[in-house]
Amino acid sequence: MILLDVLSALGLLLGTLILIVTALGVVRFPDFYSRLHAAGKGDTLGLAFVLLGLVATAGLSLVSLKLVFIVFFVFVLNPTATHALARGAWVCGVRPWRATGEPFLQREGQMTDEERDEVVDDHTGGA
Amino acid sequence: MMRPHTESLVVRFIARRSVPFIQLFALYVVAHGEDGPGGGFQGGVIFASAFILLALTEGWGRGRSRMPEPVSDALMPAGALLYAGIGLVALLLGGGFLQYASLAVGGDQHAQHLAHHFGLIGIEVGVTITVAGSMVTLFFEMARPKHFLNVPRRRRRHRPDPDA
Amino acid sequence: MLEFLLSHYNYAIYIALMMIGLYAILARGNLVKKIIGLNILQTAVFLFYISIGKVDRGTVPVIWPAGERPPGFENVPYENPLPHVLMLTAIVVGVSVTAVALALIVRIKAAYGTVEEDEILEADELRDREGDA
Amino acid sequence: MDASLPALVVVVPMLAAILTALAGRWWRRHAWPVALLATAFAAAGSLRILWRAVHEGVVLYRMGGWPVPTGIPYRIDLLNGIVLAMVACVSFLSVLWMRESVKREIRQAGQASYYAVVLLFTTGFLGITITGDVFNLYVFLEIASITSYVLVAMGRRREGLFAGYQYLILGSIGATFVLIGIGHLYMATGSLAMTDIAARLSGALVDHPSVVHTSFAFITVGLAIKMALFPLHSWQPGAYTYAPSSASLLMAATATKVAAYAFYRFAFTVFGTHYVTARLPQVMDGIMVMAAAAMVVGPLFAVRQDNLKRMLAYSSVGQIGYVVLGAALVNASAMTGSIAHFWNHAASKGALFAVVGIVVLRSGSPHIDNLRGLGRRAPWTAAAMTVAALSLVGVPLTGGFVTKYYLALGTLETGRGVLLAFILLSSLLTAVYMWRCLQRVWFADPDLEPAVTREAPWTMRVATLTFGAACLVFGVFAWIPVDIASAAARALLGEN
Repeated sequence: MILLDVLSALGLLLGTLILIVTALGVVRFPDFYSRLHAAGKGDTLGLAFVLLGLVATAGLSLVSLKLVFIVFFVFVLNPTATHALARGAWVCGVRPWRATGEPFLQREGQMTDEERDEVVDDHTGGA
Repeated sequence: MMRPHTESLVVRFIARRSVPFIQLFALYVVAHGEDGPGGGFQGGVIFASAFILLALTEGWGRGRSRMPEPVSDALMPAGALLYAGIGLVALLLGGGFLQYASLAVGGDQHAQHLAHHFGLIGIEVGVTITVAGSMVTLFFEMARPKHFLNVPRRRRRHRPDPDA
Repeated sequence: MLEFLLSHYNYAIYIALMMIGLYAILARGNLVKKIIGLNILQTAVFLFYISIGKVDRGTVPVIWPAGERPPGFENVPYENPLPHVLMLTAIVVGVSVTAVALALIVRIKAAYGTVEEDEILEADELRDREGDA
Repeated sequence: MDASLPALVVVVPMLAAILTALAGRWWRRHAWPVALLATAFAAAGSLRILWRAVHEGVVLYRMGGWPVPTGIPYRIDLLNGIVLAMVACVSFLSVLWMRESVKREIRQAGQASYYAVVLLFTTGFLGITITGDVFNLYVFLEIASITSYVLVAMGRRREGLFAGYQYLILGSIGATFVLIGIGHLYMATGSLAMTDIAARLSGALVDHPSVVHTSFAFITVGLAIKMALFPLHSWQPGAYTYAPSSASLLMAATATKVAAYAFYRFAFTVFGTHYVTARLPQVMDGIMVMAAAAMVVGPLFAVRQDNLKRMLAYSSVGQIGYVVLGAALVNASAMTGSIAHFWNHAASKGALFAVVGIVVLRSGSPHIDNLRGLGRRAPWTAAAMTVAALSLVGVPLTGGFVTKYYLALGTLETGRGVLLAFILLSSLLTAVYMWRCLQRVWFADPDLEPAVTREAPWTMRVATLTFGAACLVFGVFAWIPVDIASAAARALLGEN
């Protein structure tokens, strides 16, 4: 019993720690991609630890089964969503940040600025 | 016009596989509405989100083809009709408006109890249908790309030169 | 005074949110931002309702079958569920208003080519003057 | 059937709205008959309920069979009955009137949905009027408001979109204020049924007086926005001007007055006459000043307008002053005048907007010069307009005179004779802008070619003439509305 309690406490602690680090990263990182990097990875792992810690408290029950389901879906869906976001940003021409401040020119697969304007217009029913 | 399918294989694969789970979860939420957190409104929104996910990953047109305009247009009033209809039937059977127990005409107390439950679930299903239809319609109408149909891929729109 | 504020902090928060919402509605020229302000205003009301339904040390308002109350819940009061139910309705209403507003904004953008209030008013005035001439 | 009539009056238009929305896609032409039948049922039902209220005093209906503090009661006394009959009859006549207008002004694919929205609009206002539960009142208020935003935006000109948006912003703020007020009321009394709150209020006033005052303030300001009381009226002219003619007709004749009814209901039933007179006399004085200002400022703006719809919209700003003045004076005679004005204003403003709608249908624009020669080419329409204009001014033998007579009586009885000057000035200004119209209708230069060349279609003519005839009936057989209105006023004030 005590072992389970310790496990649960460990999971919750580790999970919240990772989530705090994630939040810090989202606030402190310089551009979209690095923030996404922090949010996508940290969120998934932190949430998983918290939920697994809760599973340890709940023991073998329906609640645990539901929690395990949530962990599974978070593990599958969070990276997918992050991937979709990053790819979308890349295609739309969001340029990564450079410490030296040199411009990051357009690469293959990215839209040019004019193309992006067109897409924005298309989506807002522009004039 | 933007390239219609920019989403990667991974995203499309995962999104398509998760649609049935989302819909199942929506039904679970609706069924739980009677004696726990959940209910028609929440369930309807979740149900609609499955179609919205499809549209986000597969493009507007293929998303719409899973829930064509006539269908979603009909769903909204149909759900409301179910709701008002149950209320009206209860009223015509001699009870009050939405007095579900009177749906069990001549039944004993147990039957009335059952009728109350079924009336409530019927109402919830009506709400679900209406909300799902409304949410899908809202999304597709707001996100409708300009000149959605018959636009060749990668067409450049003619723009007058501002300096000329 | 401070004690009064601390014991009534939920009202302070709801009034602050309400003022933020009203400010956004009045001061912003962008139609979408006005709607966001309206949503903040409505959220303030939801918060107000939910906070008045709170009962000190109250538990979930669930009727347990006789003798099945979990230990520790024998003699506790329960929260007032009515404000929650009312807010469920009010949230639905708020969503509907937002939906209508967004639909209007989409049509306005198509008709005027802008979602800025001053530009729309300018366009209307221009048209009025042309209509008179 | 008779017992559940209060529920049916609201449910039938709602069901009809759903059916038109569902089937309108395939059977577009059946939308109008369905709407007409539903509103006819509502009109007949509400008249029957008014009849019962006159004879039984109060008609009570419990939703879902729940007892009063738990469930939602529908409670109709004389005040409700009057407003209910007004809303239902105006809706019926408007739907009868609107067929040709809708064909002309709404694009074909949207016509069925237009009727659905009109029916929902009616449902909302019937619900506000009939319900005895304050939160239910808020929900119906929002149903009515959302549908009116949509109706305004369905006009053909793009200005309508922005007018609808502005109405939405202000209307939502008003409704949210009402919701906050209801929340405070619930906090103070722990109940939502109107009669129940009224019974518990004296206790709440001892324990938490400031909560009750806050509630009254929020509800009053919220409803003042909804009823377009003078300094808060800025949404109204744009909304009425750019809405489709049929929506202008429906809204002008019902919308703001139902909000005014809600104010009566809150001030005198929920909070109680004693509360507003003994605890808040200054507030009622303030509302009186606003009403008096509205009575003069509305017509003052109307005089300068060349757009008939905008002129009538400003006129409505003035007319709501008459409705509110009776409440602010808290006097049986004045209130009789105001309550009778629910009917009188619906009849006269309905007729005027119906005529303007006909002018728009036949000539394409609501400019005042398009009235020229109307008397020669469309005598029936012109006659209805003349009667309605006279009623709006307050000429004897028309409904408007009855209102003004009782309001004047009330001002003298309460010793506020100054208000008499406001009433007279308001009537004078009304006479000025109505004369601008009537002069063009009857005394236009015969050489000019009239913009309106022939009579309106029969559906429109019947509805317009009924509105016009109502102005006369309420003036000649004045005891019918006055008896009911004075009974309602005395019941509200607790005098018997």
